[in-house]
Amino acid sequence: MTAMYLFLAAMLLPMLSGLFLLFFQGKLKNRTLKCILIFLVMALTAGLTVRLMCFEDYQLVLWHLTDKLDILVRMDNMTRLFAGMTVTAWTLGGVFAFEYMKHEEKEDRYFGFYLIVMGVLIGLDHAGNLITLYLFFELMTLSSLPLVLHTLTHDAVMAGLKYLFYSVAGAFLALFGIFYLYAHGAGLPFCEGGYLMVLDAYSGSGKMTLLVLMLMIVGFGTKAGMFPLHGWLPTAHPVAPAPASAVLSGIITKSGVLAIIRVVFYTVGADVLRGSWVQYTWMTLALITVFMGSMMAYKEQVLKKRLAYSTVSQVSYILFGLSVLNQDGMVGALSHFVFHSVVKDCLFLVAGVIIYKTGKKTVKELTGIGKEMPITMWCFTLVSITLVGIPPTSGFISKWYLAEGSLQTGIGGYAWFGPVVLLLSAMLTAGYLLPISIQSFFPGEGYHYQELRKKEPNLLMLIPMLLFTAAAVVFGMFPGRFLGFLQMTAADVIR
Amino acid sequence: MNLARNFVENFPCFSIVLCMVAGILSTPIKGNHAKRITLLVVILVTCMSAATFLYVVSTGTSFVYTMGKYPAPWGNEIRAGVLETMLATVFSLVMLFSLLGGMDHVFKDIPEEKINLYFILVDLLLSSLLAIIYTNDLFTGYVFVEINTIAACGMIMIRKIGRSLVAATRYMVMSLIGSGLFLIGLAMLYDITGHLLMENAHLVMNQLVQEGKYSVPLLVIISFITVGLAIKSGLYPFHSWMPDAYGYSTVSSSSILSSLVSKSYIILLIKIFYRVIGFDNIVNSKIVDVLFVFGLAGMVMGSVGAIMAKDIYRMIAFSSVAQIGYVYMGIGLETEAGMVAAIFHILTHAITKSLLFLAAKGLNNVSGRKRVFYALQGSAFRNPLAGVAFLVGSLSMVGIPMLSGFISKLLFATAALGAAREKVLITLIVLAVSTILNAIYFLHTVVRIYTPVHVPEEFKNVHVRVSKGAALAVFSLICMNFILGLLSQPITDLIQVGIAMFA
Amino acid sequence: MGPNLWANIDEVAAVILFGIGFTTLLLHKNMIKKIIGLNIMDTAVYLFLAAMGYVDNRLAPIVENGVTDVDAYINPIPSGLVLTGIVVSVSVTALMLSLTIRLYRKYHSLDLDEILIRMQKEELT
Amino acid sequence: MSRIRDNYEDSLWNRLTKWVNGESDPFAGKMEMEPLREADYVGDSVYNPERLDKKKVLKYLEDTEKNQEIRAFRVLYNLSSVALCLLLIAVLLMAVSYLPVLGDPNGPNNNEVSARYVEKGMEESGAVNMVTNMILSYRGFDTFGETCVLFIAATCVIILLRKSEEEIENAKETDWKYEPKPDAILQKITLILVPVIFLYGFYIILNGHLSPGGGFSGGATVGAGLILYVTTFGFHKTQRFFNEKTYDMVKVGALSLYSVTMIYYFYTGANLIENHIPLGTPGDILSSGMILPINIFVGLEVACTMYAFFALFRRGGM
Repeated sequence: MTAMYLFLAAMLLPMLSGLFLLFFQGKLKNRTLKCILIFLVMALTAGLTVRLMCFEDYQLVLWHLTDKLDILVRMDNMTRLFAGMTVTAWTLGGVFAFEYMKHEEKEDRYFGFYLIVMGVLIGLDHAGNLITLYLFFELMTLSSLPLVLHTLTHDAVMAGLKYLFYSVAGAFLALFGIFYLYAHGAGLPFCEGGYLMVLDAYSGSGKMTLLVLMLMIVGFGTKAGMFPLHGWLPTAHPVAPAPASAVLSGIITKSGVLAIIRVVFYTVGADVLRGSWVQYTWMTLALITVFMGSMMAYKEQVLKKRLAYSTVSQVSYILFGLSVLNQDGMVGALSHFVFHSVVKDCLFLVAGVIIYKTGKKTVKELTGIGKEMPITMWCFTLVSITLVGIPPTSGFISKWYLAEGSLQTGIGGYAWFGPVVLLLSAMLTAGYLLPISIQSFFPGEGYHYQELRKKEPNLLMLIPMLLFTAAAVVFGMFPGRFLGFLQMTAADVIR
Repeated sequence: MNLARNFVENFPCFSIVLCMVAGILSTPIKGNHAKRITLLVVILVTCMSAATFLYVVSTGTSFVYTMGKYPAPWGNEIRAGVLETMLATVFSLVMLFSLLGGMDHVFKDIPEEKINLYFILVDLLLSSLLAIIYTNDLFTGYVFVEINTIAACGMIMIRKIGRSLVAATRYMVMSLIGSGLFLIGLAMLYDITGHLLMENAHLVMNQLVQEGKYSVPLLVIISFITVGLAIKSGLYPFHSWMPDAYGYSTVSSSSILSSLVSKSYIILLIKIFYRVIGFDNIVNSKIVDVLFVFGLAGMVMGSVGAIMAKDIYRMIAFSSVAQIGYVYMGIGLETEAGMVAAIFHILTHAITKSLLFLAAKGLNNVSGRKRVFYALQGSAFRNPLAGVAFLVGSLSMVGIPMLSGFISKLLFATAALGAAREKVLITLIVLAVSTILNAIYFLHTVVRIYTPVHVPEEFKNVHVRVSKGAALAVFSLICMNFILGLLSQPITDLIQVGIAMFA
Repeated sequence: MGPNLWANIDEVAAVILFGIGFTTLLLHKNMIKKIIGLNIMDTAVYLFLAAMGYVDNRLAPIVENGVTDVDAYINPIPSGLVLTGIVVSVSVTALMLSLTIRLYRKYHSLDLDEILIRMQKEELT
Repeated sequence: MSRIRDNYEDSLWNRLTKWVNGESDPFAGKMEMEPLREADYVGDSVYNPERLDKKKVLKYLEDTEKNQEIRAFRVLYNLSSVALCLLLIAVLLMAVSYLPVLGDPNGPNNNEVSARYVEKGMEESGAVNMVTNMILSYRGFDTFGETCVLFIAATCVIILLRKSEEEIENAKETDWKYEPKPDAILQKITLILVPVIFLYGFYIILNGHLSPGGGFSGGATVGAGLILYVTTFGFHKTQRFFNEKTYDMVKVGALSLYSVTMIYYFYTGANLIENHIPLGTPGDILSSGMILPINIFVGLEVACTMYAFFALFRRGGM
């Protein structure tokens, strides 16, 4: 019971305070006080979430929607992982935004929706069955929309609409999968390893079920920017304010991943898919996305857009790790989820700092920027190395596990093809990230040192970046216990 | 039945006649008094229907009320079961809220000396709705369908701008065609059964079907009655009058028309299916498949029309075309689950559509009465209540959980999965497509009214004062929407009970 | 065709009239002709009902010198239905005619297509 | 050797690449959803997107006569209408040919229902005319509804056609037809005829339960008398004894009394309470309980409505 109240508090506190902020826009004149209050709300939420994570696994019915259908919350390792990551990244992004949003107007609206989305995401991470998941998924789409079209320029609105329609279309593809499974008794709560194999209703309509699963994967994959419906990512990220795009690609894209995990490993069970055409299609799509995303990022000149493309490719690493349907792949996927969130948050924050301080957007302009803001660019460099996956950084570990998992599948081509693509894409990653740091530190001739002046941002912006960087590195150095936790989780869901 | 009946059982009859009397008495008086009388009557009717509903639920059986001293098969009868009373309650509630919400505009749009006539129309419309819901006699059904049609036509054309006149004419023509088919079907039905009361006709009908007599006329009768009522309720190929009729009449009219009138014919059709012809016979005659096909077509084409629409009312009207398609699709699934879904969707649509119309009116009030989208830019900030109402309505129509639209979509989907094998896949696909189209046109409107970019200068500081009645109406419609979404289980159970009572 | 086509010759006439009236109402563009079609259709239905109610060599259902015997009189119900139908069609015809008058006053045409075109023109210019 | 195709923009490959790059927007431009751009502004007033298709529509509307498609469509339309008519008739004939034989004493509709009307009708509701029995007492609810149909149709006609007083006044100068020229022959004959017509109409109404006729037909006759009078003597003379106020009063009075009677009848009948309406001896003029008064009410209402239809159609007021 306490768990329920705590959960409700953790979910509703940010939502309500966000709504409060929206209703009283601009009423609170004292900006410092406001920022402190917002920070307190986020910190409190984070604390509550952590407290929730300390509970034993539980399952709570919030509301009986119909007889067979409940609004259900649940706590398990997956929830712990995602909720923990969410609140951390969200709080840090918020802190960063305190400084960044100074040069955007209507910051109250931004923070209001920021808090609302935080609450929704906590609900999403705790969702205990497909309907609850879907509910929070839609709410997340709708409430994160204002973050994208914050600036209300024409491009922003168009990008927002694009984001909205891709997400909604994907969600409805998934919704009818949900209805189908529900009619086959899958309105039931999640359970590790899924239960569709044991449902007698499943027998007979195997083909249909596979088709429906494919639809659900594609549908939820939309949020994760998987190939056929990835288009919204590179459009939406550049127009959003930097902290928003940081959490967009760091957390919100991952909610698609969470949804796919819940469907595949907690509802139908991996065995249903293993060896079916769905798995192959899924792997193929993931690999296509990985490669294509890196290529696009390599060609792209606008920094934030380049990062967005790289998100497309990196999130598909995770999807690929899931699609191989074995423990190592799972571990790789989950670890990559954490690492990529950390890294990509940090990268977008750096991009934000650069825009905030110098207003430079394209890569060419960044020559020598490392001289102006060394700490920032050092963070950038370190996390880039992590993302590329050079040992001993954390990216290396996750990619190692991914490759291993792909090798274990023993599916003819894929077993080898997967790692090759991953490797290629890693090189491309190096190709599109490292040059930035290099030319930013070694501008070469033509750079006028006399007009060089320090532009380091203040602590509000530095601390989040530093923390993210530290996390990225430290995870790489001492991954032991963390990996143990992940292996335990993977072992639960894949037998 | 020689035992003295409970006094509550008089309420259906009273509510019907009360509305008529109110309409008659509103002839010589001023508009304001007529308005008060009408509101009073609608409230009374709501209370009485609710009381009857509780009574029927408590007794658990339907009851028959002989209009006059002669029992069936000689005299007229009305019959009140769970379903009828529930529908009557919801309909009168929606009627009340539509009136409250649009009252200011009624007084704006209609010349002052004709306002009492408008309320006459409203009263008689309500009485005919109730009679259609309660009737147990086919010919009574026909007579009140006519009253319903004429009253609806009057409510469209009372605002004498060109479009509403043309719309009324087209509506009238379509409905007359429907009535003609319905009437000839009725005459033939009487010819082969010799009864006009539903039960007796049903008995004879079963006999005939068993003996296999009159199979050809039976088929023709079924198809004529069905097609007639389908035309009157605006099923897809016959929807052409809808956009103008809903889009250009005063807002109360459009919300009442779209949410109640077109549904009442569907309810009569369902009653005839169950209580006269027998659902098995209906299924055996393949007529429901026709309904199914046209329903699916309507679901898609209505949404496409709504996407193409450049003006918010036409968009909402086209979405009603789509929703009626949903209802017929549910009927066409030939399963009881489908029927439950259809009836639940009737309730959902009644509530949501009136909410949407009121909201749209509120929005274009603060946009210089312009109806096209570009004028509505950011209007939700100028009229927050209407904005919220439109948001809730749209989300419900799109099918976000915890709102009523989601439940009806869920019911439809589950019903489809229980249906005949060849219908499952196509239904799911069309449902998905139409839902996505719904999302497209509703959400882009929501985004538009909530993005205050390039707000035209003249609208910058328009702030409309929402009257208490309108606020109350909108608020309670929103609440009903949430109630249907959150407490759907008992309602669906009651619908099932009601359908069971039909047979 | 079934066995009773010639026996039911009145009803045959009725349904042919019905078809004509129906089509005129549905597809003719001229309002007045639409209304004529409507009346033909309704009249056809009355003919149908009246024919249906008739029974060979029985009297109209008005008791004459106290004879109340089933075999003496025809079935009174169809006559009642015809009466109701007539009233309904009178009302509807009046309504349609007044609508036509209104439309003519506004658009100076009876052709529904023409009216639609003029309506759009009027709105656009 | 690579050369860019001239219509590279809409080539399949370009579309594919655009999609892959996420640059293609499947929604933009396809439907009414683009937010306003600065370019869309003309001065400070809102740019009106309709202005664009306005010309198109107008052009389309202009050349409807010459428009080939419309021509073709109309031809097709006529053909299809004939085809539909024939199809409908064929279906109906099919049905009719299987219907029970006409005039057959033991056809399905000569069943216990009509039997009871015929046999018990007279002593149960006291009228000699069984049709009147049937429509006014057995199936009284239908007839009540039917009267309401007439009432609401009259309301709609009033909504559409009633003019305000000054409108009528204005119309007077322009239109001389409102007041007919005094014509001696016509007026004399009318003076003779109208009373007869009224008399006959009231006779039909009052004998509705004894002989063919009743409220509806009698009312129509009386209405015809009124119409004849007004066509001869014009509205001024008519308004001396029948103007809008009388119309309202008569109609409302008749209908409300009717509905009161019906409520009483329904209530007592359904609750099996003895309704103290004396039936009298069948065949008398004062017999058959409530049927006679109902006939009178209906007759008054119908007469008023008929006259109202005429007056509104002709002059937009009474």
